[in-house]
Amino acid sequence: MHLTLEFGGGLELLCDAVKIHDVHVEPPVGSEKMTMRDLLLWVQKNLIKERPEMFIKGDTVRPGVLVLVNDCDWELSGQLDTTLEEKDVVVFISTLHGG
Amino acid sequence: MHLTLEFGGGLELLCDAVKIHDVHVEPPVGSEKMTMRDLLLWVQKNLIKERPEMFIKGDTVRPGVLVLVNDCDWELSGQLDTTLEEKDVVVFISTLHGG
Amino acid sequence: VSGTEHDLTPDMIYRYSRQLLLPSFGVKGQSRLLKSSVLVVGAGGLGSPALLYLAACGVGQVGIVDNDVVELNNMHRQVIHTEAYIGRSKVESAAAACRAINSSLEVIEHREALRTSNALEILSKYDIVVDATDNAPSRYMINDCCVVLGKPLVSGAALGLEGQLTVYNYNGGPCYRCLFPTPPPTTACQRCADSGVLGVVPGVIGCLQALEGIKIASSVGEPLSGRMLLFDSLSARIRIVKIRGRCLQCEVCGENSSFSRQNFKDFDYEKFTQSPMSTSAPVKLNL
Amino acid sequence: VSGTEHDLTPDMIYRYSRQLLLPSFGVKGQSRLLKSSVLVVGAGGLGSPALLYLAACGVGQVGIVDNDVVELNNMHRQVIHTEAYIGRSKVESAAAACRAINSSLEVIEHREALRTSNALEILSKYDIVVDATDNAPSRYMINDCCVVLGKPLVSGAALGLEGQLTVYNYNGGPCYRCLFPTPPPTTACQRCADSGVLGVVPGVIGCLQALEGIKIASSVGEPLSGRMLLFDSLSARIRIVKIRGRCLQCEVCGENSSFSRQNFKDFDYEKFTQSPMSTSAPVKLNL
Ligand SMILES: [Zn+2]
Ligand SMILES: [Zn+2]
Repeated sequence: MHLTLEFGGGLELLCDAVKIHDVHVEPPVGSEKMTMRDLLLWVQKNLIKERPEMFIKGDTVRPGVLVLVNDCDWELSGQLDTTLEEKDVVVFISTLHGG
Repeated sequence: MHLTLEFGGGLELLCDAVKIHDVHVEPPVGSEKMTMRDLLLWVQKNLIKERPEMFIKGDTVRPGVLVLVNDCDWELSGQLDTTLEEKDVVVFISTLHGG
Repeated sequence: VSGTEHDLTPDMIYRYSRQLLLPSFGVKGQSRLLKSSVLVVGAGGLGSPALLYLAACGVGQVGIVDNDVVELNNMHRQVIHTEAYIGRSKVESAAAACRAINSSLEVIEHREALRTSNALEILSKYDIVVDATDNAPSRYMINDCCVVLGKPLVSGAALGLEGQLTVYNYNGGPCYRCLFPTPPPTTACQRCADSGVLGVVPGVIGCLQALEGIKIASSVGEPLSGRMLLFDSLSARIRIVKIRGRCLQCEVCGENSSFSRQNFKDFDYEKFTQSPMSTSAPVKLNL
Repeated sequence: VSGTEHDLTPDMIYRYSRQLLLPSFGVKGQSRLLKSSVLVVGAGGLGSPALLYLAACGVGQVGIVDNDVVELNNMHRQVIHTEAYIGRSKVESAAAACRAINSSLEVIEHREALRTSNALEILSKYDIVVDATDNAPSRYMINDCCVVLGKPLVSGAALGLEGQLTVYNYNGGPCYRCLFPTPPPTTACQRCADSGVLGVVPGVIGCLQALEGIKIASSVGEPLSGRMLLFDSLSARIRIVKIRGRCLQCEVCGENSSFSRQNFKDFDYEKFTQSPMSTSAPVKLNL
């Protein structure tokens, strides 16, 4: 499955300062679909190069990170249970406080 | 065929000041596909309520109007010959000069 | 434009004529704007353009809260201040600039830090609040105060080369805590003083904050509630995304929340976010 | 930040410290910015924020061309001017404001209308041109002059509740005439004076023009060339669309074009667009 993953608000610094990643990801063995839960594990393993605690806390993203699937808050699509489809765009963005 | 048509830069004033139109359009009788040439005729007949010369000149849009098919200049997709597909978004926008 | 009822003086008609000409804004929008009051918290990078445009467009009253003084290292982005004001109060400087561009505007100066002890009293005097602060505890505090008082909150942020914008607590929409119930780790709460910011990035976001304030005050257009604008200046990409609605379980705005004025006054926002409201010493550059 | 070679004085290091801290901008970006010169044509609604942010961020030289005087009905959007300057030259007013926020900046005042007779000489002194004018003939003239001189052009426009932005003639990208070879009918060339404009709309576009100028001057990021930003303020929608590349048949920048300095000087832009460069008498409001 081909996905576009984008990191922003400083999260790109955890993956070699690269904001946009075009990736191929396969559903876990024995599963037909790929969920956001699976994707988080994949990202943690394959893209996050440093300070993983700035991305993950427990089994989900750390507080202050917004997750968007096709420009839509993942809270609206089922959060960790969101099923991903071919060519989906997933954005991970850290909320900013500066001004 | 379902299309979303958007008018901006003042062109919305030609269609009752409505910017976004969700429309159903069928290819011309005897044709299998719908082109931008067909759509322009349809828009002129069905949406433009006043001053058609502000929208059309000859068989194409008047000078100063940009046409975008799925956020891409129609010059890049074949202009009048661009073939439309289900759920395409077509934007007609007049260039602005103010400041 | 025909002769309808309105309160505009001939001077106002001349000053705001380019806005009165707009069919979808017009006399109605301008009259509503002139009757409204907006508080801008922070006269820094975001507050500078927000205040300039709110003052210029004809909002009735503009309030400014800030406790800082103007410094030379602010001036690459805080364009409301001039060098002549270095060392003086940002509120004094910003208020003078607002009055210089619009003498018919009422400017209210709050030369103090916004705290739980004074926030309820200050915010209650305004229709709309603009969050132009630079730290996480202030953002939670302003949000909670807006929820307690029922005020719409135009929230902008900028850091590095990116900016974010949304409207909270508007017309049944979400509040800041609906999106961020748990504060981020302190290491994720960087300030412009620590991490830097390209000056024009808060410029863009601050202008957009003024726009959202104007839309709410004049009841014209669709405010950015339930949506968030994400701005990446380097790639010139702007996304407007759909965010969650009001959270029924929100501790502050949720259905069963009992968060009261007294709870607000007693809440320790610095402890909650484990980070300070006041600016710490800036990073030393060793060039 | 370690001790690398640079020309920054201690004062500059302090003033621009928040930009020097940015890894992707830093000393290199700031040094390039300080060595660059930008001309802003028009000190009005777009020029006001563009000039403020270009002056603040540390461009080396900023030039301003305009022939107008400050009027009260400009002030709802032209936030660089104060009431004290009503009746005086916009260039004088804007230059004073730029110097007040950054005394280390060189500001060059061109208190005259830009015409085919002086445009080549004026534009040739700058690295980058910002089109902040308000009429079609000026836009064609500035474009053609930039093509003849090989200067990148940051073009913004605002009217009513909408704005547009792109970069022309940059790095092999299209020019204004590639997109608009034939001028629009005069009835489609409305000005803010005729149709009105919400003050903060040119504010947003002008800030974005400053940003594009900064990106080109500092060689940081991807300028908005071959793309156009379309801003609809009421619905808070922003589209960034892909536009055509350089047109091989373009009369001015095309492969076989013979458009020379002399052709430029002899070209009648008011006749070509059938509309005047100078502002006509404003619409009377009858309230
Ligand atoms: Zn809430
Ligand atoms: Zn060209």
